[in-house]
Amino acid sequence: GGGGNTAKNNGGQEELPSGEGEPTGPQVLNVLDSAEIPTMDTVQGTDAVAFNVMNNVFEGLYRLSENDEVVEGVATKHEVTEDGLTYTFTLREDAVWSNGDPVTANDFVFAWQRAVDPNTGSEYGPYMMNGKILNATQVSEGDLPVEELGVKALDEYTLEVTLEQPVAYFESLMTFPTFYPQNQKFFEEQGDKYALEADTLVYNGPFVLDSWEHEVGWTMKKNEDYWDAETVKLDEVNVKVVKEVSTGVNLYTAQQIDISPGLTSEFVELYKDNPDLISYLEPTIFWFKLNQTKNEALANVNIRKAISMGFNKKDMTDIVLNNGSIPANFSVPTEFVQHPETGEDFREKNGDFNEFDLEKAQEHWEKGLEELGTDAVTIEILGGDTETAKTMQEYLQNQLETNLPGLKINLKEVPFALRLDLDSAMDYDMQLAGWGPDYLDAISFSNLWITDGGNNKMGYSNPEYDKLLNDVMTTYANDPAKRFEAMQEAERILLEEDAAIAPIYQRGTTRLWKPYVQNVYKHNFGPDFSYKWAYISGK
Amino acid sequence: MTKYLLQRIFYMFITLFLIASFTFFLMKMMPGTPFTMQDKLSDAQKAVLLAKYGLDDPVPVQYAKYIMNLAKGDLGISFQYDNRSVTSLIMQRIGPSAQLGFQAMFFGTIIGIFLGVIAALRQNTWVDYGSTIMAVLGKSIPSFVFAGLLQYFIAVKLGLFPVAFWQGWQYTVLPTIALAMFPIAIAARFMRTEMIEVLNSDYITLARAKGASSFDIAVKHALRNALIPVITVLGPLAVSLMTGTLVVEKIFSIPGLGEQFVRSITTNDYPVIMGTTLFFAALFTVIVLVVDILYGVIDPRIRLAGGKK
Amino acid sequence: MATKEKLLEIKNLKQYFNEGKPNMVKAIDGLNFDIFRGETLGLVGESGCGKSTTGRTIIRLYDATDGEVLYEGENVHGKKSKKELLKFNRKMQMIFQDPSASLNPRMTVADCIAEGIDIHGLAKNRKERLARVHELLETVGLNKEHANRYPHEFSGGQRQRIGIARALAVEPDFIIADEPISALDVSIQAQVVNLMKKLQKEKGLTYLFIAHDLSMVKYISDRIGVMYFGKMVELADADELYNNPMHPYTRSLLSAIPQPDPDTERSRKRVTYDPNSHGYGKDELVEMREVRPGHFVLCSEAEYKMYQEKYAVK
Amino acid sequence: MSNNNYDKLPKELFQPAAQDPNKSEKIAKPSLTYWQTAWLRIKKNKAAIFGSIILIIIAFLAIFGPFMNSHGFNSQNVLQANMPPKVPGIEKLGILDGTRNGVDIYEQRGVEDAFWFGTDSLGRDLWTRVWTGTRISLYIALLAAFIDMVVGVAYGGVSGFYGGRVDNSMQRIIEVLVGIPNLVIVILMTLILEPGIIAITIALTITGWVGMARVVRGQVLKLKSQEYVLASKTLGSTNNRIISKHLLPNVVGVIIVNTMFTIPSAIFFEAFLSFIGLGLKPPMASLGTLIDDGFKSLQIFPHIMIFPAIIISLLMVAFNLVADGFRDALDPKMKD
Amino acid sequence: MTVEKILEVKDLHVSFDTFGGEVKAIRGVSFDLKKGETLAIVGESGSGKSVTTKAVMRLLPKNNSNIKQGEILFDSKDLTKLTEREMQGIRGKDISMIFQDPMTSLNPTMTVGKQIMEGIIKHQKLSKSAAKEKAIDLLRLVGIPMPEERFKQYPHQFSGGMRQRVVIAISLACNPKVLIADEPTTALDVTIQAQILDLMKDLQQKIETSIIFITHDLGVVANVADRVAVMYGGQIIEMGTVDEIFYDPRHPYTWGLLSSMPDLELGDADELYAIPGTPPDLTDPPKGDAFAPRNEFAMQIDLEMEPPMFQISKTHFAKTWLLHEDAPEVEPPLAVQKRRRTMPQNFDKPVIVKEGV
Ligand SMILES: Nc1ncnc2c1ncn2[C@@H]1O[C@H](COP(=O)(O)OP(=O)(O)OP(=O)(O)O)[C@@H](O)[C@H]1O
Ligand SMILES: Nc1ncnc2c1ncn2[C@@H]1O[C@H](COP(=O)(O)OP(=O)(O)OP(=O)(O)O)[C@@H](O)[C@H]1O
Ligand SMILES: [Mg+2]
Ligand SMILES: [Mg+2]
Repeated sequence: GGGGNTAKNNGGQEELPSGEGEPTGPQVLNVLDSAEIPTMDTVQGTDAVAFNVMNNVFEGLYRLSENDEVVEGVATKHEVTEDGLTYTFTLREDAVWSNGDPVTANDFVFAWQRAVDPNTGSEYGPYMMNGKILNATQVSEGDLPVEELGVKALDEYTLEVTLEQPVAYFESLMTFPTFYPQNQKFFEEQGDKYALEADTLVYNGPFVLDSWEHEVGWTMKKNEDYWDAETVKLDEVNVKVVKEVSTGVNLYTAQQIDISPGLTSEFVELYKDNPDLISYLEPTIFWFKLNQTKNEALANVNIRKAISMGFNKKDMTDIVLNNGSIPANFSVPTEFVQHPETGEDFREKNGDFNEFDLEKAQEHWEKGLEELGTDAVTIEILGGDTETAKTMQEYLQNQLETNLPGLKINLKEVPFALRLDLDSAMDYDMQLAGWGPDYLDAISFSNLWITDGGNNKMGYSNPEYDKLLNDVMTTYANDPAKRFEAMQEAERILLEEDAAIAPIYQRGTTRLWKPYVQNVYKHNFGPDFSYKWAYISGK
Repeated sequence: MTKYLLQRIFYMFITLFLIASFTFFLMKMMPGTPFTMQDKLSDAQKAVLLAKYGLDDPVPVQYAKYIMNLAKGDLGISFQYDNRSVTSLIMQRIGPSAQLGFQAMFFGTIIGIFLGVIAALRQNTWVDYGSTIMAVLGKSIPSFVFAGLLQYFIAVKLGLFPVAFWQGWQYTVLPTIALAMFPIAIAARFMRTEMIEVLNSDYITLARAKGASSFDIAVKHALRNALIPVITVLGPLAVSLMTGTLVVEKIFSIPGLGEQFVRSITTNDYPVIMGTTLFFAALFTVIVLVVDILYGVIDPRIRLAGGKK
Repeated sequence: MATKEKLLEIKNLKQYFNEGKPNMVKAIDGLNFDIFRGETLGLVGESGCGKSTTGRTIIRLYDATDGEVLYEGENVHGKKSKKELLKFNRKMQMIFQDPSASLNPRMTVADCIAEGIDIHGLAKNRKERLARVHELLETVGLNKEHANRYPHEFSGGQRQRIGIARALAVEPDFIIADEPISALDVSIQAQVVNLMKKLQKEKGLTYLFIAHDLSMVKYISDRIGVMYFGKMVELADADELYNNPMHPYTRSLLSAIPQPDPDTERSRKRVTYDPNSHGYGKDELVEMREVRPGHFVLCSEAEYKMYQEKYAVK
Repeated sequence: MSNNNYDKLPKELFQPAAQDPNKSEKIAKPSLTYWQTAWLRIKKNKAAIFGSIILIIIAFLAIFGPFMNSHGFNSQNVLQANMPPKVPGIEKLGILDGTRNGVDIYEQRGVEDAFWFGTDSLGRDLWTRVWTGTRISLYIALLAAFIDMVVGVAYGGVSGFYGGRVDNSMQRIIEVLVGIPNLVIVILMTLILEPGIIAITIALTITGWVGMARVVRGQVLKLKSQEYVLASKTLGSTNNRIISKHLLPNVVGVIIVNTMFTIPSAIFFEAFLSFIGLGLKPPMASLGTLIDDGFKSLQIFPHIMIFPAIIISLLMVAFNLVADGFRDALDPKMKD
Repeated sequence: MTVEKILEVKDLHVSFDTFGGEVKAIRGVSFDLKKGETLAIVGESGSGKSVTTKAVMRLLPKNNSNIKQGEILFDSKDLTKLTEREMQGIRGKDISMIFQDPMTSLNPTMTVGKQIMEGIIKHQKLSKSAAKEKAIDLLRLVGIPMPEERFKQYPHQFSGGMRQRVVIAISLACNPKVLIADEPTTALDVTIQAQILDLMKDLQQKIETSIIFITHDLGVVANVADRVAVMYGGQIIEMGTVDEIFYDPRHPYTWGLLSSMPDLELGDADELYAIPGTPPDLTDPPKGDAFAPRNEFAMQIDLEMEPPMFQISKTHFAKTWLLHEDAPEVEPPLAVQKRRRTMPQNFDKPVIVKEGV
């Protein structure tokens, strides 16, 4: 499984108000977030709320701009050795912390070392760095001292990073909060209190955290010392914690906030004629994981195909979800990554697999049942316990039972933690799960299904698939086009041949968005939004 | 009295110790880990993290450590909220919950008692049935429905009170009303039953014989005598209201303890679960004791009996 | 007095409530007396002097603080097996002060009366049980039709008779009657007293009869004990006590009895009792002393002499 | 009185009359059994009768309602999702006429059928679902009442009756039970139990009775020194007998009031259990889960929540009216 | 005897609605009360003594009782016609009452002082401090030692006799014109009873209160009463001065009552006399004399016709056919014969009273 809570996509970017009009009136943006910031320590951050704030008050080597374009941050440029293993970054000299200290190469070294230091207990540090940055794995497991990590300050403004193997998307990785710098001197001064309050932190981003009232909200103010302060138009961003969608919508209706939370289908229905309604696609896909080890029926490829094709995805996205989601007939999302040479979308070549097709599904079903020598199959669906998940599961249950005669579906809806446990133990038949990327590369999705992979947990194993993925990581590491195509082929095997998973939909989000909010850039991974370029026009 | 108090406090500690122990072991049986990214971490990484939080010790060792820290008054540090002490988390959150719970209890009890008294005085008239029906509705319609309706109609449509948040007394009005429905219902029902009985007692007839007005009789004579069962039920209810209620806090975006507690359970934030549980339990046992003492304040006859077990 | 068989011996009985607390009450404080088989011992005294407590302690409703109660020579108090307890419960019964409070409002009369029968397994089957209930109802002057009704449907006197039937159901030898008639009107009082006397005659019962109404006590009792503040102050044959009251409290009590005769009432003089009038010295031994045969008074040595002189048997 | 003519009375009338004093020894009231009296009293209580009629109607519909139309409780048709309620025949009245904001949704979507309570977000007929759900909720109500009556009453009775050390420990046990977070226990239960009625039953049994136990204890503490209890003791009653025959029947009043509070709590507790996966197996529904479901679309499709909410309220009002009537009727002391 | 009548009850009928039917608890009760006198009411349990007095106070339960007929004249006002609010002005001030069960008549959660002050503040419009002084005076007056301390205590800290005196203090707080005492001493022992009776007499002398005194204890009646009314089955069946009732009773029920008492002087007769049978069913009162079924002297006419009230002297009335000129002479029971004397004021022969009493 995997929550889609760390990254989002920009399918309908053009639908967000962008670049219309000049900044007018007070430059104050009022928005919501769904929870308290769990931490402001960049190496400890794990969730969307924290990443979103961090992205706006800190800055890494690079920064994501419109359409997830990687643009200058603290670094102005970098060089890569031919083997793709050593990166040398040149840092700008006018970047400063909000206490006046310059941002130096050592700040990065310090932060990255902390991130993999087992004593820090960071979750994302090892996750993002292990296997990529030299010695990260050994350091994080306590087998090597942190100084052995492949990152060095050559001088105040030059940073050298050594990798274990080439990482095609390394540049975009540098925009991720785990790789942000930290001011060592300030950190040591604060000791235990570091990052606990707005004033026990120093900032180097377009904004500073001006006030932070725990559980209630926080205010970001323009950082006048930011090297690109000129670009920053907003004076203030007020964020309030609201956990209930209906409350968020009510606040929007009462003109108290400028951007609503993601709407549920009922609210989309209610506001379907409202001009403020916008929706966009995220790179998060939901699918059924079909466990081939527990239920004999699911070990049968025909049964799996029947299930994959056996339910109406369109009705589900358009009527049940009704929030901008689209049917998924694939395992790598649409509008996520493009061919490095032709620039065409990942989906363009591969197209759709296992679309809803009642006849075909029933054909496979008959065949499968015949092979199993039975005429009735009972399958349990392990699902989530959120409101939407429940409706969805009931819909899917009904669809499958109606479309595939002889199939009996039991729903098991359990809390998230329990679901993960059952997943690890492979103690389920079929599981409704989703996945969102942590870096801007298709491999974030493709390597889920390698044999015995940490996320496979459904007994899927195809040597062909494993070989392709191995090539992607080694042989083609420095050949982006080949690498890309190999992953496309892998997807075909996964779905067309093996029907290893049954994709359901790619998630979309629908919000109410005041037209005067301009140039808020939305991202497909890491943080949700950048306010650096945003402004208010014509409120 | 002092002896009695000391004894009760001694029992309180035993109770708390038992609760702490049970909860501790139950938590160890909960599925999942406290790590947000448990599905993305490799086993080696998880082992490192477990070691860091001392979760790789054998359970009895963890238990002993926990109890020792507890004895020192140290509730530990949250896993979810990086580096924040459980005590500070609870303290941050308890304010709004307590205020809200208190207000709801206060107004709810007063209104409920009022309804109950009226119903008893006008037994089997439409006033009585009306108040019964109100009380029953207050109990049979969940508070989130009230909360949702109030927010939509009173705040959004009429704009009389703020939609959500926690920034001043105006902000407390709607959530207080939503929460108060429950104490109103309970107070009204129990009050009515008890009041009817009290109103039939000899000393009420004597009060009437003195020429006391109906109001004086209800307020000065009957009320206090009918209060005992009401506070028996409302005491524990007060604790649960004042330590936070998930739905109302969520709907009105109030930074309260209830929401945090539920989240700590779903995210396996052990120190917060334990801390909040103990906090709640301590409050509960204290309230039970206070109710017992209140019995004596309300009814002086019980003050004497207070010494008896 | 012919030699009589002692049915019950009460020895230095004490009952303190809330012992060890500031609000301790010494409800009875060192009682000594015997009850003979087949007699009625009346117990009178100021309200709150411990009469009910005495009765209740004898029948084990309270655990005595000190002292013993010997029933046919066997101690009633102290640890007892279930069987022994049941045995005592069968022999000793109590009629309670308040007839309406002592009947469970939600039990039919038949069930109230049959409770003892059920507990002691005195009936083999339902038919026999019912027959027993009917018999008892008739004994106390009620009829069969009453069996299925509820206590509140009866008048006070009838309720008191139900209480008596309940006590009789287990065929006891000894009955403690705690103010069985106070709340009733004269005519019903007479009915109840007649019934008790009749039963005593027929079944040889022994009574401890507690009451305020001294004329009624005198009528029913063979001997009378007068209590004051947890202590017995005087104990004598009924007539003897009325004719020769010795203790000043007894005299005060007798002088306060209102007579149903307006003329006497107009002229009656009341004697008041002042407990300080005795002027006991610090270490003077105040105890029950037999002034005349069978007539005991709580007094000091000096008073004893004085009483003996004054009330010498002529 | 004064218009009697007392002057000319025949002398024979002044002959002594034969008397049988025992003849007059009769009880004023007609002889009725416990249940007959209770029934007479209930019959006289208009509110209780009204309440029972509502209960009977609800029970009838819960049993037969789902068969009154052709929809199954899980027949989905997302094309007919969220249809407003429509009852043919009363369109003219302007209610239940299948319109939303003045638009006839049935006409708009070309739906021929009439859904009396409308449909939910998956196009399932709410009439059928609501009445099927009512069955479950009625079961929960009865179950909760049963647990309350059995466990809570027994626990409170024993604790209050024995008093002293027993009471002290039993009360501390209650405090411990209340202190351990319910949610933790329930989540642990999801590990070992299949969702369904049994899981609900067990979950309810764990703590559902605590409130009742406290209330009963208080009452028993008060009652146990009543004279009739003492009287029974002198007869040699065992403690069990005293508790069951003497104390509990006299606590019926508060037991009934308290049960009326337990029932709605239990109904919503079941919805909460369903929410975390321990309640009913979907697509089963109860009134509680239907209300939970409907709540999120209250602003847009109010009908989804309103019908189950009305039924639950009616149910509770009816229960309370009947319960009050029962309480009065079961008390033989009540003169009235 | 031309003393002012302070209270006059005329032909009072009270009934209760119950499942068993309408209980006709009071069936035509008439009496009057003169200034400064004590009227004792005796009679069988359930004969309607308490109901009569509660009707006067208008304190009958609201939900199932009603005054069917009759007038209660007080100060030339008919109390049955007053509103609840007007009654509140009379209760406690002009007419006050001591209830049957003194032990439960005090509010357990209110200090004794406050309970006494309540009526004073309400009726005499005194300030708090003045009321307090008065309350302490009253406590002293009813013989409670250290009234200042006792003032602040709660009822449970008082002994039964003291509580009784508090109730009396409350009822006397506003110098009522009429004091109704419903079995005030039943639960007390004779010494305390005697103290209380003395106290009431004292107070009566000081403030000329009229008292209605209900009791079962004929000794008490002999002690306190000026006049006595005997009730049976919801009616007054005999009424006269205390001497007339004790020394020249006429109604067989009164005879029964007087004979039922054991006599202190007399030795123990084998069995006490008890009136056989039980009181009449008031849902369906007998056609003739309600007492007839239990009356050993009953005549044919008793079963058919309700007896009228006969007047024996100016002050003595009895409701029995035995007083009719055609009735045979009967011998009252021995106990009555023994106390009987001739009353000088008696008429030559009983006369039928036509217009009530
Ligand atoms: N359970 C108890 N706890 C504390 N004190 C008690 C208890 N029972 C009785 N007492 C006290 O013991 C004393 C004796 O009470 P008891 O009931 O025996 O008096 P009594 O002689 O029967 O009086 P009465 O004539 O009023 O019935 C009283 O002072 C009473 O207050
Ligand atoms: N609230 C009531 N409802 C129905 N019947 C009542 C009510 N109160 C009194 N009665 C009936 O009225 C009759 C008279 O009762 P009342 O209380 O006046 O008797 P009493 O003469 O005071 O008897 P006691 O000497 O026992 O106090 C009784 O038959 C009684 O059952
Ligand atoms: Mg007593
Ligand atoms: Mg009375």
